[in-house]
Amino acid sequence: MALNDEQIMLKDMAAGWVKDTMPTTAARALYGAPDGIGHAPDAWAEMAAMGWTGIIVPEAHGGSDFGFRSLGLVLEELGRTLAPSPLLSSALAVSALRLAGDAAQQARWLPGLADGSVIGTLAVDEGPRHAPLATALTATPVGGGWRLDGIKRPVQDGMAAHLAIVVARVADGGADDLALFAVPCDVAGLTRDPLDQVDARVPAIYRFDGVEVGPDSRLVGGTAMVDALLDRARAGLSAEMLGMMTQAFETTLEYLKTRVQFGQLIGSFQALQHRAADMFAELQLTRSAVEAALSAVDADADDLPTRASLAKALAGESLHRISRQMVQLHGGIGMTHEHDAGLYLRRAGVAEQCYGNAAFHRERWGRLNGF
Amino acid sequence: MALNDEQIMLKDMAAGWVKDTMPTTAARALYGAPDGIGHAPDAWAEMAAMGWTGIIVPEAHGGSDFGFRSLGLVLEELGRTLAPSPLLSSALAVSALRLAGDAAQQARWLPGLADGSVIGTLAVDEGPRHAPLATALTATPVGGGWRLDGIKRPVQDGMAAHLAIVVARVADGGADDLALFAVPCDVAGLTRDPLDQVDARVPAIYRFDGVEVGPDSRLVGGTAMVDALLDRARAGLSAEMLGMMTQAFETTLEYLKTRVQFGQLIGSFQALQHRAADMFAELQLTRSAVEAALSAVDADADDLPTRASLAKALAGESLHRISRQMVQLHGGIGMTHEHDAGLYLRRAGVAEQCYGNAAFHRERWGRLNGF
Amino acid sequence: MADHDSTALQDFRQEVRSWLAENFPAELKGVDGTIYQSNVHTAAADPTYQLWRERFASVGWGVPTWPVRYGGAGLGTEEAVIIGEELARAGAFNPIRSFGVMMLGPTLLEYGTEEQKQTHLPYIADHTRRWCQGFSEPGAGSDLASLQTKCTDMGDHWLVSGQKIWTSGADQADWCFCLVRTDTSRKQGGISFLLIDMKSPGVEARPIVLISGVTHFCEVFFTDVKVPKENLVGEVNGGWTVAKRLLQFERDSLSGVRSGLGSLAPLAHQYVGTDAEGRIADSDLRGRMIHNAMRASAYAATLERFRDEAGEGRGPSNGVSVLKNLWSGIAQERAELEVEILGSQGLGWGDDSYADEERAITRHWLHSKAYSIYGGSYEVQNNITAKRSLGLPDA
Amino acid sequence: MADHDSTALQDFRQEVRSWLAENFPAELKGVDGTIYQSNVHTAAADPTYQLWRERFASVGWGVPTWPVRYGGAGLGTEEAVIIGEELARAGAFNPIRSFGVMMLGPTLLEYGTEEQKQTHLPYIADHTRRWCQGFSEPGAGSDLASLQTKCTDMGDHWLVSGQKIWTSGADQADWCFCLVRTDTSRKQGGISFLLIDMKSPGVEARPIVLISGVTHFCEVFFTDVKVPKENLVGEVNGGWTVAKRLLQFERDSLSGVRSGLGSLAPLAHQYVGTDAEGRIADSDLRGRMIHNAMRASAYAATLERFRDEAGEGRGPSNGVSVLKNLWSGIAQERAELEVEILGSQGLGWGDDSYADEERAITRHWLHSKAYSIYGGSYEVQNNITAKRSLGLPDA
Repeated sequence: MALNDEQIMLKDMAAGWVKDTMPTTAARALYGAPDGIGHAPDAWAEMAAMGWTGIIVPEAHGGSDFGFRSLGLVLEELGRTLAPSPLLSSALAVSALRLAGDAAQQARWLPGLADGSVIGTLAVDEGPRHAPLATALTATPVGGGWRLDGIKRPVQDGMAAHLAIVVARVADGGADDLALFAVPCDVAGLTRDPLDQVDARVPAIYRFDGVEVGPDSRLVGGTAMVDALLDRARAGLSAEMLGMMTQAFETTLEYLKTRVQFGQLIGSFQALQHRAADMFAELQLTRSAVEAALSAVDADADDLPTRASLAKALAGESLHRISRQMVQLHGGIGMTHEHDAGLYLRRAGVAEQCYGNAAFHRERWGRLNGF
Repeated sequence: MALNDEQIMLKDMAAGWVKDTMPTTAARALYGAPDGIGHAPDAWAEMAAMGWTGIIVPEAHGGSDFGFRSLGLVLEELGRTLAPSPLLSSALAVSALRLAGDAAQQARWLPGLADGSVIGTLAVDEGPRHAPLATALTATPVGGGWRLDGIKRPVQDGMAAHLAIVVARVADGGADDLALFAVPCDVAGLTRDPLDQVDARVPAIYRFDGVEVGPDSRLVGGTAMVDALLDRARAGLSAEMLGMMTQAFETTLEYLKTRVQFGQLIGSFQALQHRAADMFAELQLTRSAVEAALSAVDADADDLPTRASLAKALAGESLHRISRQMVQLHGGIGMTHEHDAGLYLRRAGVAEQCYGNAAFHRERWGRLNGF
Repeated sequence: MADHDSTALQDFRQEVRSWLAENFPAELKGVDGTIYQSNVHTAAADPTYQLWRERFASVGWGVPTWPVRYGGAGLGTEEAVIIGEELARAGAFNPIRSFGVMMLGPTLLEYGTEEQKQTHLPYIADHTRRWCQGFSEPGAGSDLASLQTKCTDMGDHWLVSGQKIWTSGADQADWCFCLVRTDTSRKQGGISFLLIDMKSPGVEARPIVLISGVTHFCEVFFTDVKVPKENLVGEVNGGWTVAKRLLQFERDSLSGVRSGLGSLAPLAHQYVGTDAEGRIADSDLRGRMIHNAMRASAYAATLERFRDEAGEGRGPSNGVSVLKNLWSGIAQERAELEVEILGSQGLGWGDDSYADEERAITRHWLHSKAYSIYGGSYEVQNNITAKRSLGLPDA
Repeated sequence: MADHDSTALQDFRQEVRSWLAENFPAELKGVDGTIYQSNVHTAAADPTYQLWRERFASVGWGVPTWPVRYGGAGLGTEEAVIIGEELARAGAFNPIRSFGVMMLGPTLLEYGTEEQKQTHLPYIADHTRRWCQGFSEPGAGSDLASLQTKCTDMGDHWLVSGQKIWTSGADQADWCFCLVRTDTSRKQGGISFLLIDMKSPGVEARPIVLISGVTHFCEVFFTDVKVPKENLVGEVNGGWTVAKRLLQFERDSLSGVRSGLGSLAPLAHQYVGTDAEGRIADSDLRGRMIHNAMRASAYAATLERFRDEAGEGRGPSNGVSVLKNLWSGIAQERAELEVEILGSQGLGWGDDSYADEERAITRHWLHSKAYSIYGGSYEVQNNITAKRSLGLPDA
């Protein structure tokens, strides 16, 4: 589980770049941006140039094949400053193609995903709550290909994406009639509209109105494949959340060491010391769970579902607690728009429920473990 | 909701008597007592002489008819010192006869219950978890009367009781085939054995093996009547628990004000101050819920089920928290058998699960309120 | 409640009921009165509200327990409760709720000179003069007593310079009641309580944008502001005593708010769905909703119990710190549950993809974080409870 | 784990495996070794255990990283881990776990004189001399440094008088390592670390009955006990430094215990039953069980991560305070859940109406309350974390 030399270098590089290029002011600038797409294309180009877009792409297709644990290191550093980027969404498209794409599909999409010229995303949910098994969007055989009808919302980074991996229902009936389609976002019949959200991201509504795609757009696998892909989404998002809560905690700790009230540094008050110690302990549990989930992806471990749900549930619980305490412990200043605490709170709210909230994953973990 | 003069007098009298006659040492003495029946008959006689056994008995039958809220005041004071007494169990038999007994049944039993010469109890559960609807003990018509077969466990104060109000199933099928029977504990075919429990009480296993009772033993009403009776049990037990947690809190608070560590009174440590303040707040919520439930019994209020479940759930949660913190805040000494903290912990464990634990009542409250 | 009225109170209730039937404008029925309280422009622009305010002020019921000579009605607490109950029954609202009514008025009644009472109370009673509270400063949040705003005795007037923050509604207020430092050599003992006209030269209020997007609070800058000598309340350097009393009134008013909130079950049925038995489908969420609702129910019972126990005519008690923390915890948890129920629909900000009701839930969620900060933080309230209610010792 | 072994380690693993196959008595397979640790009489009366102890001691594997000359095996941490893994694989146990091994031994290795090492370490290594820890006193619980047991320099010996409490296993111990006060004018700086033979005249150990009914701990009374001068470890008045190091070893050993606990789901299926979908029928309880089990799983991952991160040869770190508090919280909650699952069957005490397994759960529930008190209370651990790991300032 210890990091190898390449990973240590990657982490250091990411930490430095994020601090210099994507401080929280960068996220803040994207809030009011008219017609924003939820990330900064210039920054994306730099990330691609550093090879981050290719971290999980095989070398044959232009990537470095460093693995998901390495991707997690970068996502964690991005999370620290709430840096808005479609890096995870795009990586999930890579995962879909690696897991379920044939050679032709991989050759068509992976080089562009690796060099950042193509941004990918995963279009799975259709309503306010994460419920992949409730997919209603239909894929109907037509000619040699498929016709897609239905709605996806929210699609993460949906306004920035060029390629969507779409979860569709191919027939009526059981749970295993789900399938994945790789759909170019400029396909005829697909309209998309931005969702103005509390954080700096811009997810989208995708409306599929008789969208026709060729037979080569369908990936292999059914519900289990959707789950495998979603578990990567959960592990990856957990890594970003780990970075968020680590920074939120450190910023708060720093405030406790500098803010004076009643003639004392507030960090000298025992009630706050113990609260900080308890949060630090939660942070430790969460880090372990997140790192284990990322490693389970790379190891193709059987217990990935359990580990992914553990990571996302704990990340949700701990980020919830720490981001709320970040506001509380900053007091009045933490309630103002100009302070970062509110940005962490808002992004936390989104990340907590994305790809299944803590309750969803506690329930899932419980079922997987016979409770 | 304010107490009237009679109630204030009753409460003061109970407080004084309990302190003088039934301190925690009294409960402690009953632990090791061989062939104990879970209470002290001498003390019971004194309670009867003070009229406590008749508090909810109509005046016509020798009681004072002060009501359940008044009974709760006495139970609360008894709870403060963990005084083991069948006062609640016996009062539940009174409630059963008042709610569901005819004139003859009342005339037969109430005078004895009022003067304490008869101790009553409620025999409802049959297994480790509170589940009145799962009653399996059968009542079969035989001759003009009934034959009872089955097991009840744990029957609270079951070794001390002379009269058991027994919940039985009169036919197969639906939920509303439950019925109540008033059964003398010396009836042929009924054997009882004590259960050695962590607290000072001695509940019992009742084995009904072809017990034949007359037609006059059956009370009126079905499942709803069982529920009405149980809600009285819950409100009454909550009052005892309120007394326990109040005393546990006060004893702990006193310790915080006298114990020195690191050169300071430990009650000056802010982390402990805030913990105490949070417990005090919980205590306030619980007191309100318990008093409202007791008053709802007297008012025969439609929302008694909701109020009784609120009271028992909150009493369970708060007693749990406060009794555990009583041990924690006393440190090593709190872990010893000679200190009272362990007695509170052990009685708390029993009271928490009796007549439905907090989870049972949260679930019930949720159902009653459309969740 | 009504069952327990004495004959005199029954008569009074009937009188209020009749008066409301005649005087409360039907157009305002069911309207949330707080919109007029929070926005002076809305209030000024609405003639029906102004009519209602004037009528209500004319009988003194905005401040029913105040003496008639200061614009009140000279009534007892029981009558005041009846007015509140009858307002609710009629779907009406009290048009005269304000900082002035809740905090400054009671304080002036206790500590003000007769001249101060006559100068200010009637305009609080008819709600024609709005007040804001200048207590907090950037360097003194929960630690109020370390405030620095300088107040110098210039012989015929005071000269005030400094900065206040978290001044609710300062941009809409006519006057400000302020804590200022008149002696730098002592902490609490160097503070005075001053009334400042916001139109005085040198006063500037700048709104602060909060995480929920609203601008309820301001920074207020005082630059060499001249204040008449007679605007001092209490003794010079005696402001801390006055302020402590006023803060008790504040906690009193805060602790009672929002005790009655509707069930979240219908919202969950709509967004989460139900299982075969009709229960909210997400059992984990359901359990937490039930727990929160039970605590809210016990909180309502606690408010009632505290009121009953305190009886008539009491001043504020230390129990309000307990109530404030219970309430903020329950209300914040409820706001979190609302957002969780709505899922991604609970996280919208500014466009048409979210219903107004959804966006209101989002904003309220963010705003609710203030409940445990403003009006005495959770930590400060627990310090008060530990020391005053529980008698725990200082370090 | 085994996959990552180097060739040398693979060979060592094979060697251990073969040795165990030949030497571990089959009758002890699956036996809980802690019964011998906690009861000297059980251990003494069981010749098979004694055989196993002697064999294990002969290869020095009870203290594998200690030098061979003190009874150890002179091995590295990786080899020590392999021994533990192979013991588990064989259903065997380490017969030489003790206070001496975990705490006194490492401390003597660092602070003891050569003579002290030779006098004591070999008897710890073969588990023929039992040690107890005389630190806590009635007036000094978490505040260890305020201890009062008096130690006077009599020229040719020390004279010790005072009382210790919470001395685990003192009634079964041969020796005691003690903190005593050699200077009353300073607090931490007046404490010395002394080794006392429990058979010395004037030493008396009295068992304390706990709420769980067991008598694991004692009070120890020292009345004018003569102790040889050479039994002082470290400098006179330098005992606090030695003790702090020893307590780190204690926290280290405590933080790692009981990381792997079986699922409570089967117990709940048995006592609570299941719903139509096979889930534990009480959804409220189920949710809390899942939450606890998830935390236990993350805790196990955290133990592993800390071990990986610390790498080889490290001393104890401050992170153990975090682990101790996480573990005690998770384990106590688990014990509460066990009792809740059992309902009234989880509350038996002393008769035949409860199965032994049920009564064991009850006793463990009561005993588990000690987890957050002994070995440094929850509060003390959080103080350590706040100050040492987080760098928060003193008041």
